[in-house]
Amino acid sequence: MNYTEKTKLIQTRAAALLEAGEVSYVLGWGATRFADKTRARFARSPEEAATLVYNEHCTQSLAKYLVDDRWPETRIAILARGCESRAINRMIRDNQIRRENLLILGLPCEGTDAERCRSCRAHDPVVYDELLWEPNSTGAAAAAELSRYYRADAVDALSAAEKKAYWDDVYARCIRCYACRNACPVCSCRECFVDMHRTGFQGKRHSATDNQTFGVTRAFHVGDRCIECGECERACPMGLPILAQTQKILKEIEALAGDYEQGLDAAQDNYLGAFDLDDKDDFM
Amino acid sequence: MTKNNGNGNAINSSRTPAVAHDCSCESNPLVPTLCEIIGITEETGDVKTFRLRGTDGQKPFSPMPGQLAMISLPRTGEAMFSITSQGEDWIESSIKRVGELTEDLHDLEVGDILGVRGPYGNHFPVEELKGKNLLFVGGGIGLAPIRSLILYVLDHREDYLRLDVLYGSRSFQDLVFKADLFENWPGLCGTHITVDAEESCWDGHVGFVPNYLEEKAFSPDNCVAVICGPPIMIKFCLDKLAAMGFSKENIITTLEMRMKCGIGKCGRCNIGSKYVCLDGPVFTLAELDELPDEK
Amino acid sequence: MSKVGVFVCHCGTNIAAAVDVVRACEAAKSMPGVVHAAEYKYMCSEPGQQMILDAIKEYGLKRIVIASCSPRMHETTFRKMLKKSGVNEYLIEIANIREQVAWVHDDKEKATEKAIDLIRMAVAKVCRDEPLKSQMIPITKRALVIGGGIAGIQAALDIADAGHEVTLVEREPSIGGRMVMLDKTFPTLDCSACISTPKMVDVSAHPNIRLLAYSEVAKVEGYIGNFTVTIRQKARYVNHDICTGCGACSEKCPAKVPSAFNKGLSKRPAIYTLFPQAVPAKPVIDKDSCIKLKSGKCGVCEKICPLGCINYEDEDMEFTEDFGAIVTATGYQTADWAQMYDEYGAGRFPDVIDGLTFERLVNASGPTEGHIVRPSDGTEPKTISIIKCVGSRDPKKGRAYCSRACCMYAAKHARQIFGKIEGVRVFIFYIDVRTPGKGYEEFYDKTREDGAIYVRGRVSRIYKEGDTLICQAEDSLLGKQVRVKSDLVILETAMEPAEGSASVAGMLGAAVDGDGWLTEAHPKLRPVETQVGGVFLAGVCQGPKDIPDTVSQASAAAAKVIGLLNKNEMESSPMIASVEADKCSGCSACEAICPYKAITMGEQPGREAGGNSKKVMRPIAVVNAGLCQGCGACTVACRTGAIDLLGYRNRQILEEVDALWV
Amino acid sequence: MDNKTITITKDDLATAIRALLPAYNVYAPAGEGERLAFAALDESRLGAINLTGSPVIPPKELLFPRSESLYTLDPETGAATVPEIAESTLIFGVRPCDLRGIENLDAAFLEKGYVDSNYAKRRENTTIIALACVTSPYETCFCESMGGDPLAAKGADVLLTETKAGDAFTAAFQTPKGLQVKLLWDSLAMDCGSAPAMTEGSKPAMTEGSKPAMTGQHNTLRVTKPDDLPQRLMAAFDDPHWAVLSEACLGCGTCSYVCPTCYCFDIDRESGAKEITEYRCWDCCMFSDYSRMAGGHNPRPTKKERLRNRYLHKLAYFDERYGMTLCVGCGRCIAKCPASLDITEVIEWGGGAL
Amino acid sequence: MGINEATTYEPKILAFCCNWCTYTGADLAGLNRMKYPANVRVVRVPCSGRVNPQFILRAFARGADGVMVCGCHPGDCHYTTGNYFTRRRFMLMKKVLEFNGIEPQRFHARWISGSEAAKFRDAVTEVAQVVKALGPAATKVTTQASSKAPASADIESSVQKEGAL
Repeated sequence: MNYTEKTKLIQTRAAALLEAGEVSYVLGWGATRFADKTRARFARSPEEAATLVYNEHCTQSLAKYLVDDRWPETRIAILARGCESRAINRMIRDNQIRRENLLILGLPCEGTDAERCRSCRAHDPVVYDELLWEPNSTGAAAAAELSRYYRADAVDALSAAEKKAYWDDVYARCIRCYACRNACPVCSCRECFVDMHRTGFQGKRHSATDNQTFGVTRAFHVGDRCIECGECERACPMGLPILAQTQKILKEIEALAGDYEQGLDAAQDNYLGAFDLDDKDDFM
Repeated sequence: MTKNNGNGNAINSSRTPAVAHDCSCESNPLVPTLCEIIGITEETGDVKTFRLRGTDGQKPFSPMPGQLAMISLPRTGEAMFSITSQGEDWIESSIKRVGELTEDLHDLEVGDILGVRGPYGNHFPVEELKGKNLLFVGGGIGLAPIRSLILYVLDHREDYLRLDVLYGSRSFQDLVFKADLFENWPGLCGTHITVDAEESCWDGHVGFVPNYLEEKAFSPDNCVAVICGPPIMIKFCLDKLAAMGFSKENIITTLEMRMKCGIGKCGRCNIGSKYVCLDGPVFTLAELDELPDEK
Repeated sequence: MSKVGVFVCHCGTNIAAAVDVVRACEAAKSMPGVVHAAEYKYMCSEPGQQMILDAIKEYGLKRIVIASCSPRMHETTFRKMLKKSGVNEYLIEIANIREQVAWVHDDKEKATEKAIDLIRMAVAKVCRDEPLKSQMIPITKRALVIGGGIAGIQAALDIADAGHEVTLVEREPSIGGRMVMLDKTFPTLDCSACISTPKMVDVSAHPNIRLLAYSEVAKVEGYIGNFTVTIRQKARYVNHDICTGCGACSEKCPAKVPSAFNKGLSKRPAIYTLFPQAVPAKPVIDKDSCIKLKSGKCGVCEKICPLGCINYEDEDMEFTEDFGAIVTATGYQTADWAQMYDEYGAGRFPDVIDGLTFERLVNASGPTEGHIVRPSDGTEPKTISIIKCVGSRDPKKGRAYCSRACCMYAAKHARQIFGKIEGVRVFIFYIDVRTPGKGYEEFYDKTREDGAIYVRGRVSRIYKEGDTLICQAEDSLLGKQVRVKSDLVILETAMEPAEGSASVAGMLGAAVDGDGWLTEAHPKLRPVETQVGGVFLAGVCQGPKDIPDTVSQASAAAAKVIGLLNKNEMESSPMIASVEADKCSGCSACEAICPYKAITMGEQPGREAGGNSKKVMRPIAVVNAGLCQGCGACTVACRTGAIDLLGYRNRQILEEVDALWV
Repeated sequence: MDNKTITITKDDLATAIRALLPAYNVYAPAGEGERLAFAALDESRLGAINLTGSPVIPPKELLFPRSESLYTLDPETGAATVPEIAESTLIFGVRPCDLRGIENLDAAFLEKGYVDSNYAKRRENTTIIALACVTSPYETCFCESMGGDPLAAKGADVLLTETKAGDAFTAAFQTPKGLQVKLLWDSLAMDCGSAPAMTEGSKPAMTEGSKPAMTGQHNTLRVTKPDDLPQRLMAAFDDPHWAVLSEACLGCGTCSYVCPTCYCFDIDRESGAKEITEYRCWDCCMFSDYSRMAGGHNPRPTKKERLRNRYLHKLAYFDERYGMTLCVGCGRCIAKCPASLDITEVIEWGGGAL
Repeated sequence: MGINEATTYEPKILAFCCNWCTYTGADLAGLNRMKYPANVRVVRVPCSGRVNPQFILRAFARGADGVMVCGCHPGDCHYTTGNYFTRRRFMLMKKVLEFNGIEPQRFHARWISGSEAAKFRDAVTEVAQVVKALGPAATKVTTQASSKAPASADIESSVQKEGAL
């Protein structure tokens, strides 16, 4: 099935849902004046449903928009690929959204233009109310082009001095715009610790070390809940390797505790929110 | 490697800086000067008035009524406060204890040093008010910004006609500037004081400010009302004043809460194209109504 | 700008010899916020304290730093002192310059530098200290005892005797627990029922005790002094308000099922009392075996009951009661050896029985009226083997721990056998013989004198040869294999936490260890308390023990309860978690991490923070001040920093850190 | 001064910049791809200069740093020390739109009321060598629609324009500061005798080869912007469409931080035991905590109000106050917005074109 | 760093110690007059579970040469489970610090009970030695002097591993 057909299916289903008043809006993608850019589109009427598009330029994950509307009066329909669906699971677990408020239209996905899709391990939605088309068993299940921890592995391969230089360079370029945080579906705090500098965690000052403190703290806050969608990197205007930090945390958790993947269902505990009597503490 | 700018030539670009300004540190509008507390008056349980004089013995600056000062403590930070009064070599600010900075300020004693910069904001239109009847309406700590104007007007009593101060607070204890209200001002102007609820130590009027305002039924003829207090009080008072026939041009209030850097640069204080730090904080209701509803 | 006073103590020469106290004091004077600093020989002494009090007045000090010995030493002293001065007693920090500076560093220069650093950190922290007020928590003067075995009975009686109301909840139809199943008790060999049943009667007759048998705890809410407990009274199908316990119904009941009380050695009807001396002495219908309840036919008991007590429509009933303290006495069960030891026949040989079954066999009120017979054929055994540590001290198959009572229990069984069967031979297989207890070693000696043959070795296999059982073991003293032909084998099985005790612990928020025993607050010094305030431990639920120990612990727990209930209210530490509701995003990460169940998710009206500012009911974390113990684990789970620990706020700790560096 | 132009071949660019190093702290676009940024140059990094694109972070940060100390306080006495800003800086390769951005900042920081002394000092000490855009560096460039001229930079001290042949730049020295640069280059020409590399044109008439490249080059993105856009937008202040425009916004600071004209900042202090630093750093009106006041009231509580304020500030408020649009059409925000928001849609919607 | 500087360099190490075990152990070391280097500054916290990884980052950003987190042994926590969370947090923290170019030897977590005064002494001594050998940490935030160039303009493209990353 090509994108034109898929777009048609989306438009038709969205129009039907809106017509029937089953949902207050359908969260999908719409066109912009640039052929290679799409934008989140909140289709509120059958007419608007006709403006939804679906193509390889739908690089953004839509899940984060759900926290903008946590208490909807009518259900929200969201187009959900693997990344959106895993985010939804984690957001439900974190008490940020409610499953019953959502009508999840599952879209088996074959990747987009975005770099984030090159390491995707979950093309097909893991939670949905209906699938708009059948998963492409060959395409979707194909192994990711990049290994799961490709960014973390690359940094791990550096010497201690190289690591320092690497991060100094990265965080000198960071502009603290918080696009990573605001795009991240797991960063769902009502207020970020860094927006409350008066409480003392971190000031607003820009410096490589301050930026790194933000980066590492954020990694700690989201790392064990990270659903590996890569939105943080996609959003970063400076092209920084933000996934390296969260991948490192996931990689270490896996080394300590075995298989670890988040967002697969809505009941999963996160590593730092639980413990096991037999946890390792080799260095203590 | 320091590279001093050996270039003495003026810049000729149309929008390059006004080179006239002095680059010494005193001219940095964001740097506070040090002031010493030379007097503290406890107005209420949570309001204190601080009298400040420069550590050099000079008056830090001579503000117009309604202007503000940024007061800072090295370890705590800075915030904007209205200047309630001034003298030969001092300015005064009345500060209510509400948060961290004000709490630390309340811990200070005479002789302690703090930072002050300013004055900021426009001021009450004392010239335009000449030859008018003036009605001052205040609630709680909201009398603080108005007081500077009242004192100015009393100093220039002959320029103004009838003066009335209508002021109220939660309780007798919470009335600020009691010396002014009960000793200095009566006789010079009409004083109408009210407290929210009955209490044994108070035999004056009881009731909320807007209701008292309505009861008093001041004439709007050639009268300008200057009002400051909690948002909810202002909201109801505006209704009453409108009902009494005050036009929007003749109601003045202040939006000092919106000021942050004080110099109209940091970008927070704008309401539409107006900058509260520069174009305000004193506005007539007519001016405010022109602005977008982002107050 | 807080007015901080710093007081540097010489502690005689204890500090002064290793730290330049005068220099430290001078350095303190220029620290931000400090308006006064002084040093003195002994700050904790009367004149030292007076000096501080005077300085508070003279300089208007609002916060105090004392550089002295460890806060673990005199923090309370100085807090009490501050109470007198009118300064809030939590506006004080202590810089530990004795134990952690003067006594451990030889280089006076470096020690002084470190002392100054510690003072600066303390000053930084004290500037962010907030006045705290301890709360007074009212105490409901009633106790709940969970479990009606001997531990629960003893605790209930002790508390009730002290004048407090007690509710005793027992899930079986009768109290009595394991002890009433026993025939005799060691080391005195007195009749178990004779000493336990009077206590059961005392319970039922005590004006301060409300006995709820055939009931379970369904839910526990609240905290020390203020628990609200939901109790589920299981459907009895018999109106106990009218029933006289005449027993006519049980006699006529046509359904017969194996009696668990008698370990399956006999049958009981579907409408039954647990045993003849049961308390309450009124029957219940076991709905799983009642023909009427299962198939709708029968109804014999209803017809026979002269008082019309039978009600087939009866249902489980839940109600709540308030308590100030809770004693858990959930006891134990014996390990299911058949599941663990295939080599012992895994239950295929009827003549391999466990100790508790033997108790019923040897008990005069038991199914055989006290005759020791083989369950297989009813004949009297001539050779009996007793195997100890079945399931205990066996980390591979059972439990690693020692069940403590089995050595004496086995000896007792041998003695009971000798008393009942002429010419019997008794072999006791053991790993060690442990008899620490008053009169225990003597009891063991007597057992051997009576003829019990102790074989050191774990039985590796039991198999059948014709009619008899062969116990095969390596005698580790002789170093050779032995085979003992036995007519009856008694397994002294391990004690395990009673089924359901983990769920009770879970409801209470009490911790259990790896084996499932409830954990005491401190193994030495707080052995009958749990880490949950107001929840106490009695008996085997905390770990294996014998009757004397169980009863002592029950009385100890009762003493703790009485101590608590004698107060009208209690002071709680104000250094607990606190939530800034505006910041809380309701993610409940803190809830999961709290060891005390002190955090619950509440709701409060607020505005949505996202795309619109719609008014909504937002979920937020709520801290129960009575349950929170102030550990602060939640503060780290909270990514926003909405939950913070009073007295150790994030900001206070961060400023302490900052104070070390420019 | 118009007649003072010289031509620098691309091969000699490094030599020309080397000549500036002793006199100025020189910054120029350097690095590849996402690393392209205005970087401090020294001898070792002359080779990294890259004039093919336009850095994501505009040169405004050299005049208005992301974070700068305003003064430090002695915690004991409260006495303030103001850091000195005295170094001569030269920014090389500023695009005409970014120069217009700097002109916007000049207005904001130096006019209407207070003069921001840190900015003023930096601005005064800075020499700008602009680089005309013979091709649009971003696909999203729309400077021409915003009244800009990609080939002209009136306010620049020196303007470089690539020659048609593409192997050299013509340098026009437009200000006394620019002439200071010329002096350095003149002496260079004499010192090293590379006269052919630096040819001084005494007349505006240039040889064919040194003529600026294609003057007819246009942005591909054309936006219809009526002259009365501010009035039209203000009239639409309460239009429900703002909610639609803002719904995809993630509320991050990307647009503001990559914008050559955004100048909002925050002031805060960091206290150490021995020194307290009052600093200011970039802030962004799109952040949820930006306009929240002490006590919690936020006059712009949701992203609708925040986005409306940002666009109106760009397209209406600033115009009303300073007579210039606060958007120069550099196209960075469109290129970098993680949610693909597009200011040109607002311009056209507000202008009634949509 | 000159030779003289190296020999006189005294690192400052911050140790977060739980009130019930390690702090008590440290006090006991004092009572027993055990001697150890004066480099460690103890911050008393109720439980090692109270120690937020952000405190460690802050300490390093402020100039700490080494940081320790010490608490009760697993199973001995005064608050039952606090240190189990500590264990997970700081096992990860250690890896993350190393990953971020902070020498892993600068961060230590230890279980030290109230009776293990000697263990406290040994741990502190060991960490002081290790950190001293490493020299001052390079993580400190230096207040950016206004005359200096802004951060991004100073980028040294020192790591050219773009292809790999």
